[in-house]
Amino acid sequence: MAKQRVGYFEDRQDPEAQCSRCRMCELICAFYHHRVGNPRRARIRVVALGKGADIPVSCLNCEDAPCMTVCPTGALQRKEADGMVLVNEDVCIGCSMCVSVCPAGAVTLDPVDGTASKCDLCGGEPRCVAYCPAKVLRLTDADLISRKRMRTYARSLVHTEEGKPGEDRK
Amino acid sequence: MKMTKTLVFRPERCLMCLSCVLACELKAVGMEDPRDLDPNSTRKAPRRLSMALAGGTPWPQRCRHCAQAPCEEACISGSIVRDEASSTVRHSPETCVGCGTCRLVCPFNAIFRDESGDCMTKCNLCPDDVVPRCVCACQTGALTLSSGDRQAQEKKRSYAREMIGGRGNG
Amino acid sequence: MAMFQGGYAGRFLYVDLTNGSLQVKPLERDFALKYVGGRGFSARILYDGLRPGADPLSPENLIVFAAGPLSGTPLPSASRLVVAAKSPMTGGIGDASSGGYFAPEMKYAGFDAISVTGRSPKPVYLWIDDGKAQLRPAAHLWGKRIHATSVALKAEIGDEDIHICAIGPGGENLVRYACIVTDEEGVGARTGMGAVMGSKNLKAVVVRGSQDVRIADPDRFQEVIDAYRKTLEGEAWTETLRRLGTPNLVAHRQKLGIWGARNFQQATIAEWERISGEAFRESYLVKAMGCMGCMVRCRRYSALPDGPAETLYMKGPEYETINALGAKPYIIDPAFILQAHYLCDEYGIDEHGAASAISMAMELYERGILKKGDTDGEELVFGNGEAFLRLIDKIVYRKGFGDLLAEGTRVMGRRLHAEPYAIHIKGQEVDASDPRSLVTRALTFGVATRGSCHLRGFPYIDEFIKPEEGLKYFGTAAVSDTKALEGKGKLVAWSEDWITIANLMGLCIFAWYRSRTFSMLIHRGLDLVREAYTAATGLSMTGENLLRCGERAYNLEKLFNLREGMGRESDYPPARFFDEPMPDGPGKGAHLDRADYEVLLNDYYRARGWDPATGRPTPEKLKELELATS
Amino acid sequence: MADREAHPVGCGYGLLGLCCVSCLQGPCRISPFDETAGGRPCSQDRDWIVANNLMERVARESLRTMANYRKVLEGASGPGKRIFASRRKAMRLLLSPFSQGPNPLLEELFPEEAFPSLHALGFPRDSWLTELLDAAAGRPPERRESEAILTDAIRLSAVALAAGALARELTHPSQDPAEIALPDAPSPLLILISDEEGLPDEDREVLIGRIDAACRNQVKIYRLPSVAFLPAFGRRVYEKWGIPLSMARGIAVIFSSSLTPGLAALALGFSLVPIPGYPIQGSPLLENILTQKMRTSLGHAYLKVSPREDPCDAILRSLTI
Repeated sequence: MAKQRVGYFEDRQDPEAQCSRCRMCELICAFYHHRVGNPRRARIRVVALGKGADIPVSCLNCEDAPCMTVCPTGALQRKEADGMVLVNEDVCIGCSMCVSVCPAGAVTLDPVDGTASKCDLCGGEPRCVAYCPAKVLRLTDADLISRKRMRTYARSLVHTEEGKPGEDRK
Repeated sequence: MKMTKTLVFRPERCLMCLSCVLACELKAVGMEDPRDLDPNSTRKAPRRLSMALAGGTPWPQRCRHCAQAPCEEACISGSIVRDEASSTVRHSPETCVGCGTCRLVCPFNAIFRDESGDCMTKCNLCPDDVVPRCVCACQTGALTLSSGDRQAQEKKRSYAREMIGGRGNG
Repeated sequence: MAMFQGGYAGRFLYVDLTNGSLQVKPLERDFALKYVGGRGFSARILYDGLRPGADPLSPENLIVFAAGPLSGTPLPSASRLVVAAKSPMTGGIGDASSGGYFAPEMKYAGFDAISVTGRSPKPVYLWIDDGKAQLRPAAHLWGKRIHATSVALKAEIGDEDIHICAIGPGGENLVRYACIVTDEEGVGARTGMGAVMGSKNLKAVVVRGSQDVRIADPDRFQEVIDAYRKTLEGEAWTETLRRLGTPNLVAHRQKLGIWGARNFQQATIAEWERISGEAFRESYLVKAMGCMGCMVRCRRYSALPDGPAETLYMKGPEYETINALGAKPYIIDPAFILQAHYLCDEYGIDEHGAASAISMAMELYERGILKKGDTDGEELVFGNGEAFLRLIDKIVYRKGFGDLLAEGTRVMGRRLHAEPYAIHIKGQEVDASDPRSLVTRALTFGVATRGSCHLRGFPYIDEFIKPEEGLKYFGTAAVSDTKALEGKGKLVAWSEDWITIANLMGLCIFAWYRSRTFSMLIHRGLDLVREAYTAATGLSMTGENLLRCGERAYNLEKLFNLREGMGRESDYPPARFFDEPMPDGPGKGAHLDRADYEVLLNDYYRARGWDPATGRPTPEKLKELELATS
Repeated sequence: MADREAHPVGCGYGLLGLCCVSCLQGPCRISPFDETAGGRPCSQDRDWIVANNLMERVARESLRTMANYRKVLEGASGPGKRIFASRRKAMRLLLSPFSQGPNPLLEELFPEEAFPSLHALGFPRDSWLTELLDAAAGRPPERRESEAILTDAIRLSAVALAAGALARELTHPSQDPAEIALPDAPSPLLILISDEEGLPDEDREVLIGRIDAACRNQVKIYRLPSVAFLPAFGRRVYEKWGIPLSMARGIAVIFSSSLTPGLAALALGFSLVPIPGYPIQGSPLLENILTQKMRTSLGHAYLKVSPREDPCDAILRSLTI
């Protein structure tokens, strides 16, 4: 099966089907991995952009992951060909090269262990997906985002009957 | 290694003007202004920070103050110690015997032999200055003192803004 | 830190603004076991730190920000912050609680409670960064509204992930009912805590932390989280809460006919559909929001188009907003309610305080007691929205008539010799509903320690408790009959202790404690909380011990009020509820009977183990609660 | 960037003259510490880079002076301004690229006996443009010694000085340089020149006042409006005392934002105290030439003022040598 990641799927028409910044994903992620309550050690973080836009961001599981190529000690590896990039804690020396190069800022250094910490899909069934009360986080395959954006872009090119440009044109 | 200060580099702002390199060298020889240099002296300054071009983008070659620093483990005289409070790897020239094993194990080639002394030298993140000299010298804000965590958050924020098409809900 | 295996951060921060001293003191183990957290800590600190008769707006007053042992843990809806001080409204103990992210962040910064006293010569804000606290000048923030303050603070500190508890111009100008706003969303509104912060020249408390909140027994804690999630599926109350938020109570109020419209002169509202939860959801709701870790997400986030270009985004209207800004001044217009709500939150004043003062003035104007000259030329008739908005500005900047309105209904009643029209208990305006037709509700409002408050007890337990449950827990089946008096004292006393547990633990009363079936109440309210507390902190705790801790905190607050001279006479609802019958609705003609209320009060005091004459806890009760010290 | 005041930051390389932007592969910044650092496609050494920077700067500045000289010359050929045809022809020759042989005017302005140092350092042979083209011919890839580039720069600045003097002669014929009052016996001289009249600057006036006060008793102080007076001044010194300027231990303190006036004054025989200082510390060789070697061979030199040192002390120190 294709590479997987935790994706954010909102429906802007339904008030309940959007991220409500309850940060339960952060809490449960930190609890699952470190057995403590500390959202800063979570591997998924909710970004508040204001005006009701809150987006949870975590590892995108890139095809040729810059973090893997730049890691000097090879601590970031994929177990299977299309698995998630995982951190090998004992090899990682905490040099934060991956933090500098990650395009989405999804890799951070764990404040306590000092090693890289990123999403590892909780071994297959991510807790943030299970505990998200709004059910907006889903386990999807990594390149789905582009198809969705292609569809919205295509829709924006088509004029609807009343002559009003596609809703996404704005 | 909590919310502490480390050097954060933003390549898109760097002009490769190398003022940071010069500032670091001047600090090494204990000078404020380059014009005070004695022209006849052939003393070389230890090169603790240098700029390299990695595939066209500037990249500072310096000590990254790793959490589990290989140089700390390799040091036979115990003169390289990681200082948790300021999350920097400090090297004390007095006790250093100059064996050079740290230079061998450092993945970033950030430790050099100091010509004048018979010991090694590396970036100690200017312990006695509020702001390291290289950050002071960088005019464009490419090299700043902030925490890796905040750099990751900024990238998450720009990724989130890009993902919702910048509309931020109107 | 080693004293606690988990839950508690183990440190208190004591700030004296007069000399700028910041002291960190450890939290003793037996202090934590006795007072648990939140309102327990604040009651004890206030009782020990204040001398009786101190002026609430003087440097002597003490303001306490307290988080619970479960704040910061991944337990769902463990997000409530308690801010307490001697209240400028009631003169007794006052506390306000607000949700959001401040209490957990305080725990991540390593503090269970922060106590601030003294007054700073120049405006300052308290900046707590990961265990280190400092006072920073805030002159450039003084006078800014809430949103502008937090934008300026985030820019100054250079980090978006900080959490701010700030006051607006309302608090700075010492409006009695000024409130504290956390993260531009959660509002700690009642009892005028904002005025206390304003009197101390403390503009904001800003916190950021990255330390762990340890869990003593993680696996057991995981079971509690899953058990709590299971209780949420299929629970009618949480389903309506998620869909409509607290405004779903609008329909319930109209059905029971217990509105406090036109300053409690009218109990039903004809066009109530216009301001119902459904109406707000249809036209203004952007999305549902949730406090830290909340799986119910009752918070509303609304957008009010303010002219063609600009849209006002705000934390949506709660039921109390609609009741205060809609029913009391009888302005049944959702756009107005949102506009006034936005202003009140930006200025940092309590909606109920402002609405009661203005609607009382409207009633006095309609009865001719107030002339146009007194009201700066405003035509103060019920339903006049523009005048209401203008008066809000006047209240906040204390201009003209606004200066009197800013003092609250009790002071207005005295100055205008119109006490019967000032609807307040102990100086705090009556908020949720008109209790004339529901006896338990009246008693709950009356005896609440921070003045009239529907969140102190759980007034409508009698609407859904079954007779056999009543017999088992309260000794009499009559408890489930809303009209009967028997057993109600014990019911109110029990529900007060039971809700106090939420404020001790830092848990949210809506998401965790409310339910429509009594058995679920007990299951979630006692059993799961006991499990969570033991799993998180490693200290053993039983159900009875929980209730006793709640009772201890409640008794401590009662002792504080008694020390301030608020005895039995202050536990009575306003005269209007006794003398004037309900004008309309199902409860038409009903009014409180003084004799019945006496019986109820005595029953309540006896259930509490207090001396019926003065309401003072008996020495045996104090010994039982180990409060014998002072 | 927090405590910027603690470390005043100018570009270190620029201050030392080690930032070479003369070709498109650059800019290359050579570290003053390490010979080999600083990628250089042309693999020139530090001395060449400092000299080349000097040369380019002097060339650029002389363009302005010569353009001004040409404008004055064209203006002077109108009615009522009688100058002998031969003199005008010689003046015009100073600009033309095809002039052969030494220009008589230069001989007249800088007689051999009055200015031996100029002849030793590098007397301008014929015209400005030939000097410029010869200097330009020396650019890479032909390897040209940095010392040669320095003499080209001096020659160019001398021509510019000559043009400046002639232009002043045309525009202010009445001012007779003769009335510069010199003391009878040869004694040390201090010339204060600030050619920045256009840019008012209190700090400079304050500094001039301080230098004036400090050196009043040790030395005779002259305040000249511009460098153009120096050739006449040098000739006057030779007529009165019979010794050339470099032996007269004259010191010129020049406040100027361009390099040419100072370099020319140095060539004529004055010890030079430039404010602000010139970017030559980057190359030990050049600095050595302009300071020690010149001192020994010609008796006057470029006086280096270190950044935090007060110029008055530097001047007083050089007076006592």
